[in-house]
Amino acid sequence: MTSGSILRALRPCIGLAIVLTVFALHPQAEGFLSVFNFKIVANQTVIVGLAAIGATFVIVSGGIDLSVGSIIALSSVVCALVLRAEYGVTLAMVSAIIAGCVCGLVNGLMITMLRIAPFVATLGMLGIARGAAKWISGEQKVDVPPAALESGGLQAWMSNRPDPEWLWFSPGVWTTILLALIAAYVLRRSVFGIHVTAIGSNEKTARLCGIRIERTKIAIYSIAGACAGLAGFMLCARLTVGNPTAALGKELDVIAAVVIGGASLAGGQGGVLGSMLGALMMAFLASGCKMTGSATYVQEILIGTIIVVAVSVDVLQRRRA
Amino acid sequence: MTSGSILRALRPCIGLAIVLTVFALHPQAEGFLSVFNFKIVANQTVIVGLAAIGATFVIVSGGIDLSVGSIIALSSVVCALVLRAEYGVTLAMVSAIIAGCVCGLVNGLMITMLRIAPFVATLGMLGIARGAAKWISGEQKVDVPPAALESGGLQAWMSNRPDPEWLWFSPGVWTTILLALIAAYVLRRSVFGIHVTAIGSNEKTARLCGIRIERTKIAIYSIAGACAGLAGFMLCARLTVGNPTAALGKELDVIAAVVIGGASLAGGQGGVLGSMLGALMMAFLASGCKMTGSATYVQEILIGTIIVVAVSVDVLQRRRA
Amino acid sequence: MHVITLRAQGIAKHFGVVRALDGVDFDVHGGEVHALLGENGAGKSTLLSVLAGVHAPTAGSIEFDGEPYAPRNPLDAVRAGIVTIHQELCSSPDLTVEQNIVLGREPRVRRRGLRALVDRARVRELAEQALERIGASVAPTARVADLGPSERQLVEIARALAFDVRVLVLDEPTSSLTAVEVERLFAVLESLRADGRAIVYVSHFLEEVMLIADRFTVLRDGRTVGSGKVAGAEIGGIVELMAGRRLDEVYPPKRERARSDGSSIVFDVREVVGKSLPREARFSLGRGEILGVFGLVGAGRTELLRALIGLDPARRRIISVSSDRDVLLGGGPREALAHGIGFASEDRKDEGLALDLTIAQNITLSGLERHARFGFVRSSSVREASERCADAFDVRRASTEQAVGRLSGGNQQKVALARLLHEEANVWLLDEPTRGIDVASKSEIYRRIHSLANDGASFVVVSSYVPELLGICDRIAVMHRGVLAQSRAACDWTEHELIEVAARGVDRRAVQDRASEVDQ
Amino acid sequence: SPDKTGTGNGAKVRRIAVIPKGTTHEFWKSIHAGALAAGRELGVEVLWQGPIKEDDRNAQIDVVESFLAKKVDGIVIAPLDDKALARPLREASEAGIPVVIIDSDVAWDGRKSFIATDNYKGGALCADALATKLGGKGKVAMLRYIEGSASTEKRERGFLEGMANNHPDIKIVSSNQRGGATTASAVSASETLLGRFGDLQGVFCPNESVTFGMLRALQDSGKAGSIVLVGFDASPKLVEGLAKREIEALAIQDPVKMGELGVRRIVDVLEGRDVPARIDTGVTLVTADSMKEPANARLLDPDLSILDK
Ligand SMILES: Nc1ncnc2c1ncn2[C@@H]1O[C@H](COP(=O)(O)OP(=O)(O)OP(=O)(O)O)[C@@H](O)[C@H]1O
Ligand SMILES: Nc1ncnc2c1ncn2[C@@H]1O[C@H](COP(=O)(O)OP(=O)(O)OP(=O)(O)O)[C@@H](O)[C@H]1O
Ligand SMILES: [Mg+2]
Ligand SMILES: [Mg+2]
Repeated sequence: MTSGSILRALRPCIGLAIVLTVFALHPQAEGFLSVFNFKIVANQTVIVGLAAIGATFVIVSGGIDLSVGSIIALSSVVCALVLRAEYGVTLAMVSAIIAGCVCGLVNGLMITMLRIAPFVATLGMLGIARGAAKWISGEQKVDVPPAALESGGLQAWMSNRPDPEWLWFSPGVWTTILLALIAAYVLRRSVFGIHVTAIGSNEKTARLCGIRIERTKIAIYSIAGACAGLAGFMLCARLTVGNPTAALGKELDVIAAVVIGGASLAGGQGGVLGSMLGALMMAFLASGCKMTGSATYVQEILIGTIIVVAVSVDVLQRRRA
Repeated sequence: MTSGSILRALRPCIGLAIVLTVFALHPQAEGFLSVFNFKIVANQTVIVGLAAIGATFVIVSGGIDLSVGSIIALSSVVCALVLRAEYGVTLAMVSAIIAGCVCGLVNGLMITMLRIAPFVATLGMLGIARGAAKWISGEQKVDVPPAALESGGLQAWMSNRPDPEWLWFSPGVWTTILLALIAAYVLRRSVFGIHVTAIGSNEKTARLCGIRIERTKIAIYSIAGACAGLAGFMLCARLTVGNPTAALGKELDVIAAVVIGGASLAGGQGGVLGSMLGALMMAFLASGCKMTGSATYVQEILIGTIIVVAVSVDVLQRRRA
Repeated sequence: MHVITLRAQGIAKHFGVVRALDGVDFDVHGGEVHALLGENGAGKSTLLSVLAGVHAPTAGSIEFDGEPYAPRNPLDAVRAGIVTIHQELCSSPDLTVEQNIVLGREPRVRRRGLRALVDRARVRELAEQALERIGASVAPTARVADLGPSERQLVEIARALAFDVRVLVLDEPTSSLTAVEVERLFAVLESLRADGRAIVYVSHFLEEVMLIADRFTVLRDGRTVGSGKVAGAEIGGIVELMAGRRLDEVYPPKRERARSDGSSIVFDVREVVGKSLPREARFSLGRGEILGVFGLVGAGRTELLRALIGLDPARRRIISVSSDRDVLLGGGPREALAHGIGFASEDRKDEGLALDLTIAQNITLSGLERHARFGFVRSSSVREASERCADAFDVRRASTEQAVGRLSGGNQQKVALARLLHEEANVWLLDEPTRGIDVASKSEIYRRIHSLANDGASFVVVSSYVPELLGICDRIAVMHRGVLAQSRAACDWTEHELIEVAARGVDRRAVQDRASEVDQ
Repeated sequence: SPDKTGTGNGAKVRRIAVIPKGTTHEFWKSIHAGALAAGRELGVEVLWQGPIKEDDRNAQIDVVESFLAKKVDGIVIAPLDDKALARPLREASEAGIPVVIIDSDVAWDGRKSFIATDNYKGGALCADALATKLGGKGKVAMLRYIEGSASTEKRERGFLEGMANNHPDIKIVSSNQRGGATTASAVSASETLLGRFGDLQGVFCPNESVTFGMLRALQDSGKAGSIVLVGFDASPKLVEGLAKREIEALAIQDPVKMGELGVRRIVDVLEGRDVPARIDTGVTLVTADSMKEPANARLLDPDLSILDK
């Protein structure tokens, strides 16, 4: 019983360990296990990782969010526009988060008020947010002005060489780690988190126990939107450009990370740290494939296979239990 | 009672009529209502339409297929490779369909044997098929040799000016219409089709009634794969190129068409002809937006909105009933 | 402490055309246990749902402590101190026992700024107290998914007791509890009563009711038909109130048939042992015979039928059909159907019907191939067959092309049964065939079963409703804790005996066995 | 968006469709600006419409076809694929709509003119620039764009063959990695490439998004300026990098001219004048030293103000 749930929690770790070992032993992948590469991979995980934090809440509550990629693009544009208007990095970050949060709020309202299935509602938002991103950007990449880069230190957020060198990881990575820890704690220990799990586990029970389903769901999708918004800010920091066509299809990467991390799309199961390991595993896999000089298709096939293997191992485990 | 279900069937027609009327009245959209444009739009609907035929079966059975786009790309590459090896158009078509069917079969096996949720299984296939397409194409688009174009008449399949002129529509459009009619009939009237609906409506009941769930599901996903394969062939005919990066994200267009056409992602409801109307509506919308010179983002926002509106009207209707 | 009073007046609740409640008066006071009684479908659970804020009543008013009480959602009810243990198991399998116990009312960390967090020490304390109070030895940290049904039921009772309750509402709480656990629960109820709390208690076990309740109210067809003090009342009288009508009007005339001889045995169950239930079952069915199976909720009757038809995996299963040869029926319903064994599920919404399909499709679903040529269904043939079967069960319909989801419950049930007719089953396994349908429909179904039996079909009828079994069956067997006892002719049973055997097993020894088993 | 520049004397204004490969790159904005300027001067209406999904051949065919239905007078197009666009363009031509190709060629000889950069030559020029800077020897890498993009593949081939033929001592350590379709994926690919080959001395990137991705990765790892970066195309960010000598050289095309000549030539065709079959708009290698020259400055920072009107 409990051994099963420990195994379950360990699964993404084991997967990650396998990926690390395989590439570490690969003769072509020199430098794969270097601390420098680890730093780079951590930085590359930030965007999917941040979005996956929110997506974990959505998926544990039994929902799905397909609009993540579009929201990331929209917020990256919002961030760049705010910077171009010279309002400073902090306000840019806040605006990006708010933009994402509003999209998520609309998702939540569609799902609870109009009672549209999450898949359909967020599929609609996928088009709407992407279109909005192109609209406000004038269908153009929005360059962050050099002034904002130098003074405010937008780039510093995602730099591989952080400013006080003892930070070691970029502030973006630290933000992700911190947020993931908080979110994991919230999901496991807060009233809200337990309600999220209860809704995903059995919505009818949750309703009978007096949980405010609508309010909770709206909060869940808003959080997911805010996380995607923060990811959009990080993307803007990494590229120093707000790009309305960025992050196309990222939603599927995010869902894959969460699923590899042990969540069930049926709801009720999954954890933020697992999702982080899932995202990290995908980033290491991508990095390893590039290191060994494999073609991109190898990476695509591998990730597809890993999704299937991870989930079928889970199904087998549960069937045996 | 029955009036409700008629309204339901009429909904995509009404949606289509609204789109047609709006653009017909638009001063900028000269030529929108011309027969020529209708011919063109019909041709543009073929690829999503063919894939939506298979996807309707999947969605009516309560499943989902995210691998459609990748399968289309894979089959288009297969088709082009077969033509390059000078095996003729017929064999190319058959190979494309078989390639798609095999992917679908694998989807079906993962879902029934490994008991992976359709979303996850086809998400895996999305990566695998896309990778495979890049792999067998040598990471390059595969040009169909001129010989095949001239003699075999690959292009003729999707030409706006079909060879015997009295055909009026391209053979691709006729194929889609024919296949849609057959599929609609199969879904409504065949033993298999009723079993598909029963599984989507209530899988437990279907099991109780002795329906072979596993076998039926495998058949459903194989059919969906074969339809996507045929769509890949048509894409290759339209482009005269097999392109491994084609049809990225098409799966969501296909699902949107089916959902706009009146299917419910919960299964049990939906029809092939509705899906066709949904696909046609999206194509007319895209065409109208181009005709009026609207920016691409207008179209993206409109399609997103229409998905939400179509489904929320449905939800309202059902709640009132 | 002042006296609590909850008073409902003229409560009506309509679901579309179904009048689940149609003018109910009910009240309960602090310091008493008030039993709510009635047949299946009388409206007991619906009334409790209204009290719990799940459903808003169509008409009527409720007064609580002298103030109007109109909960908009379950939380309102819980906040007012009215806590309900619902009939169906209702827990979150992915949460732990302690999380379930405090679900919706989590104690929060007191410190400023951390109010969003759950106070885990307090949760543990509350959970342990509540579990201890009912004497449940369940680990508070166990995941509910890993628990059995009886432990889950205990968790739900613990949930109700974890907080300060003023009115405790229990809807069939003992259905899956062992005798010892029932005793503990009663002790808790006693102490709550002594404490001045009000308790509403729903149960089909009238003996239990006599033991614990102070007053009773009987519902029939959504109306209050009687109430009174338990002291001085007789079970017989209460049963009469519940039934409210003379049985011979509802049931077809008794059939004149002898106990079938060995030669005409069509369905011989030598042995069937499921994964957990049933534990032991052995019976044979003659041609044209109707065997009733009675038992308390949770006795494993449903599992017996499911194991017979191969819907659930079984440890051992030896069955012979038409004294032909042994079949194992491992192939599931499909194989059973091929042998002429049909099954109608007790839960028609969840399992019995595909609500999106038409009446015709539902009736012919298991035998569509018969109407097909080259894989396509001939609609004329389907229509003909389904009209015939629907007519045989008198399904009230506009047409057979109507979606089944639009029919009333009774008519839905008739469609589910009509399917077996279409299957041309010669052995019908019926699980609660008349659950939740009106008397007229019931009566039609009874008559239909009789005429089919006269034509040679054999039946196993599982029911929780004793008069029905007595009214239509040739023989009746009782299932007790997974063991199916020897059957007796229906005329050799009385209602009392059936209930007694179902509750205690075939003899006293069985009860002692059970007690010692629980103690281990 | 349509841009009306009617002559006002009641004559029907000619409508020219200009179809880019996408709508969000600076490159296409410049082409749009050039086309609009020419259209305004010649008194024709320029209809600008790109595919909804960038790099989606099928979507671009959709655009061509809707212009057919709209019966425009001429089409100027940058085809996403040399084969795929041949059929719809031939159909346009058969319907009496002349077609002028810009940027990338199409395998169809019915086009009236082909106005573009010589991409192969551009790639070779970049090879020379990189080799010269490295003194004829050293380790370099090339980070490709996506699979199946013809113009960048020509640049890539020009670069590889230029190196192989003229600079045998330059070792190409990696040439099979791809930056992918988005800038973000280009940054990731660049970081990994830089991490993998610590002793890299030079890099070539065949388009704007990959060059920019590489520039970001170099800046971030502190290697900008020490590893020689030669890229293709311009954008404000790349020009900034060039000025700071983080980029050694950029191969610059002349998109404004491309758009302008596209419209001019189609009007020539419509008015019955002869047009040359091939017009090379030239490719210029710009370095930090030569970027201030007026001709180059115009290329690096084209005047796009016409788009805002
Ligand atoms: N949500 C609903 N929609 C339609 N009908 C309903 C609904 N809930 C209950 N009913 C109907 O209302 C009637 C009363 O049901 P209820 O569950 O209250 O009976 P009960 O007395 O609790 O029976 P049991 O002893 O079987 O639990 C039944 O006919 C039932 O079918
Ligand atoms: N899926 C399930 N999860 C949890 N408990 C279950 C489940 N299915 C059945 N049970 C419990 O198992 C016990 C046996 O149920 P079963 O349905 O066999 O009883 P039964 O004798 O058929 O009674 P009835 O049909 O009147 O409910 C019951 O206590 C029931 O609550
Ligand atoms: Mg009840
Ligand atoms: Mg039962």
